[in-house]
Amino acid sequence: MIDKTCSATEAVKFLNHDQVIMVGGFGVPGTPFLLIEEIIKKDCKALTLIKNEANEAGLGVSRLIENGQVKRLITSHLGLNSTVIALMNEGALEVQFFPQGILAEKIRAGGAGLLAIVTDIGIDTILRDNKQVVRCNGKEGLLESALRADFALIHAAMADRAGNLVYAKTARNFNPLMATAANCVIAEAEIIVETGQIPADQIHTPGAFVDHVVEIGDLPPEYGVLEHHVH
Amino acid sequence: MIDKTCSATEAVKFLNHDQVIMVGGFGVPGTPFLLIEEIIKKDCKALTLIKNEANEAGLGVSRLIENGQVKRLITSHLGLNSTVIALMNEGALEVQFFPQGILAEKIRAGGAGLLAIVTDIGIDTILRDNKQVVRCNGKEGLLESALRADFALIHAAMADRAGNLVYAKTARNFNPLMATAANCVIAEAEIIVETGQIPADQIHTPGAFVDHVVEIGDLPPEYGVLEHHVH
Amino acid sequence: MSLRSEIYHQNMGYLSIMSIDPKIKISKRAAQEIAPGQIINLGIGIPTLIPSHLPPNMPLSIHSENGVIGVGGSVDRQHADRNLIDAGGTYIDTIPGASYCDSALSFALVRGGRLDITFLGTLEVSEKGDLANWIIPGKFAPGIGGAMELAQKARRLIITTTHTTKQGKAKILKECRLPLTASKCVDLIITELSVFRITPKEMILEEIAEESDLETVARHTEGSFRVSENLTTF
Amino acid sequence: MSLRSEIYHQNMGYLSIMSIDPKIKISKRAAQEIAPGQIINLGIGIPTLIPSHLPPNMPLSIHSENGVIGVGGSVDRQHADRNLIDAGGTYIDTIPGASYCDSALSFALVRGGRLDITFLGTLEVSEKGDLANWIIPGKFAPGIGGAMELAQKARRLIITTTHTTKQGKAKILKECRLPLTASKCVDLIITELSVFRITPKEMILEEIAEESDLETVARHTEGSFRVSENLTTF
Repeated sequence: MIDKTCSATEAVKFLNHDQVIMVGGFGVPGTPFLLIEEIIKKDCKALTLIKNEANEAGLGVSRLIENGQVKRLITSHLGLNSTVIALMNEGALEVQFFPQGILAEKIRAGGAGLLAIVTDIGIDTILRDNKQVVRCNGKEGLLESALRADFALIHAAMADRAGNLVYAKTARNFNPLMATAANCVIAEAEIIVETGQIPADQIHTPGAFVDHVVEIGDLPPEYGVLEHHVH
Repeated sequence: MIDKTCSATEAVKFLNHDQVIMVGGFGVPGTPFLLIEEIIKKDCKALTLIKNEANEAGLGVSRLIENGQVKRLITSHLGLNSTVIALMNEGALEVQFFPQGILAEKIRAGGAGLLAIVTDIGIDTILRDNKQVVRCNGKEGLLESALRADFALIHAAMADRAGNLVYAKTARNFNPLMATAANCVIAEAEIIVETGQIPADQIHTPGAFVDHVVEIGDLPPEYGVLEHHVH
Repeated sequence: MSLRSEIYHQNMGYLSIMSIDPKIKISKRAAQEIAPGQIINLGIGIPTLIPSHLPPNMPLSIHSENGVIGVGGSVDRQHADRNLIDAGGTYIDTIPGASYCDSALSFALVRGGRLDITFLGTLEVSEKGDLANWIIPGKFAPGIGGAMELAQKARRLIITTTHTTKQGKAKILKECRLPLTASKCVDLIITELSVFRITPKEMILEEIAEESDLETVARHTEGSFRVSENLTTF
Repeated sequence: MSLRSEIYHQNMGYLSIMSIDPKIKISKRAAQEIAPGQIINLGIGIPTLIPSHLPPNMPLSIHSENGVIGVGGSVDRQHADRNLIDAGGTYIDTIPGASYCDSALSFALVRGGRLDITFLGTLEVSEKGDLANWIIPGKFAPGIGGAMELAQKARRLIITTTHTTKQGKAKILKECRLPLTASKCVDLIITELSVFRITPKEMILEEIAEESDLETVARHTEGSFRVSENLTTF
């Protein structure tokens, strides 16, 4: 039987300077904090990061950015992270914004081996500037090229040893998309079960897309409820 | 609570001549035989049909085609249906072929509100003829426009009253894609449970995409194992 | 000035204040736009107050773009689930029949035409229905998020906003000055003073707050509008 | 003619027949190309025989494009599940760890570069690695199915085919005459006579069947090839 489990350190062994890294998560849910911490330890520099947002100051990918490891951020919204916005405004971080669902589609297109998608989202806005316009059945659309990465860092609620993944609630978000779109896909999981124990119809990401599975063990506190978001 | 259950007859009430209809299924698994039978009863004509294949002679959508109700078929492969191939060769049926995964992506793109996808599949083949070529990051791709339908006919293993759907094994295939890509989405289900009974993480198609749910009742024989495919 | 005297609240941006909170007034009126069984998305701010004005047990699916269809409401610390937030980061619960999906399917619902109404706040809105609410160049540029897709592709886009900025400047303009979120996308503008309907031809004042009057509305609205022959109060 | 005399089997298309079935010979050799843990896709015909030659318990994922990753094998009537077939319509079972997916994700696996090997039969293949196996204009046009994607995007494409047509005509050509499935996509051609490797520069005869000889291979191969300095038999 295939066994893809390994330590976080082994999993990121070939991760290096100047690479492109996709990181799952939308806020805390689905953010692979353990794997991010491993990249901070490795201190790889000049990374291009693809993530929906930059978490919040002092947390998750924000720590990578604050640590000066990120050259470029491809994202959707930074509204909850004034630290990263400040770095962007200072010119210390290059940021490229996409509409959230278009960012998702670009990543998905990368995973699906497509060259691009064509969308009319933003067609009447400044997003049109410098973008290739494609006519399709008489309508104008913007060409949005596919995004792929060297590494995808994924957080799953459960994995089996073959890399089949299940996500929990809103921790799904970008994870299943990114899990298809990188040359090396690393999934951290809260629980690892024997292969065959997850009912096949309930698997969200087939193990065929996943290269390494890392068990998180006892959940560190950053995975918990953010007190300042409780109303 | 929302209750989308109704009879097959009610569900197809507004289905009419000249409409575009997507039908789920890959072979027998996932083919909505009950809903297809309802369209045969209605005898709507000049339909455009979108389906992976045409089932086999005398079965499923092949019956619709044999009954002269279909003007145009958008499909991937007809290898198991010489009856439909003969109708195509006679000119009685217009057929448009796409690579199977590209057909899936075109439908998905329709569901996702995209105008098109760009792919290099078939770029060096006769598929290139008469297609719009788009340059994307120095590579050439074919523009494949999104497909949508007036109706999508879906087969699910289980549904709840709110239209949440679960598929079984290889009966999933095109169903979840088509369930996003039509103005009216009708799902037949082998079992209908009360809303809330399907664990939310196990739902394949959210009810928000589904307009009507039809209970199949006792499964007619065409849903069963095809004896001539048993080796 | 009318008898219903207008008080400008510094740092509030609300006009024509009666005893009722303008946010309540706006969100209460907005709630009336929702039909049973619809799928809606609520932006941050005033839109989040809308569900509290709906009849109990009204069937409704609240979509949050981080991948949940069937939001219940916000929950307290005791009920907060670390895996269950809305797109604003608030801990929520769900209604029976709720489902989760990835970010691609979540926005497929929006762009594919399954979202009945988006309720959003705004910085500016034009008489043509153009919306500008995502960027103030050089000042405020946190990114796009879901705003463009929610604005451009919902079947109806309803803007719930204070009638003016905190500085008392008109938000309902002839033309947006800020970069657009989407053009010709707004169907209805609900403020504490008025309800405007936008058609392909014109902006129409359909309702006026009972605490306000036509003169007040006109003074604080830069965009041209026609007063409906069926003008009512709310 | 060599001592290993060549017998042309009418209606078989197999050459150089010994006691062993050529289909077995081809599929047995093809099985050696699979490394543990790989993800493979098997076309109809000879490719379906490949798994029977693999060591038992070799970890492997067989992908079938109708949405299953982890095919076991075909099953008898008693074990046939109405919801579980492969892309050819055969009732199958699955291995532990198998998963199901929709047709979009199934082909994302193929086009996204996760499929290690596709094994396909063919009508024609050229010395440059062009493949033609989906259409004979005016005669055979059942559609494309998954062939183009499987041929164009698998990490390796291995053609398992009889060396000639049933009529004894070469299938390994200088240029394909039929419309292509994909260009420059073939990595290896395994027939009952030979194993050819195709590089960007040339086609190389790497192995020759122990039942055959160079002259026989050359006579039935239209495409140009270089004989490897390390030519072996199989």
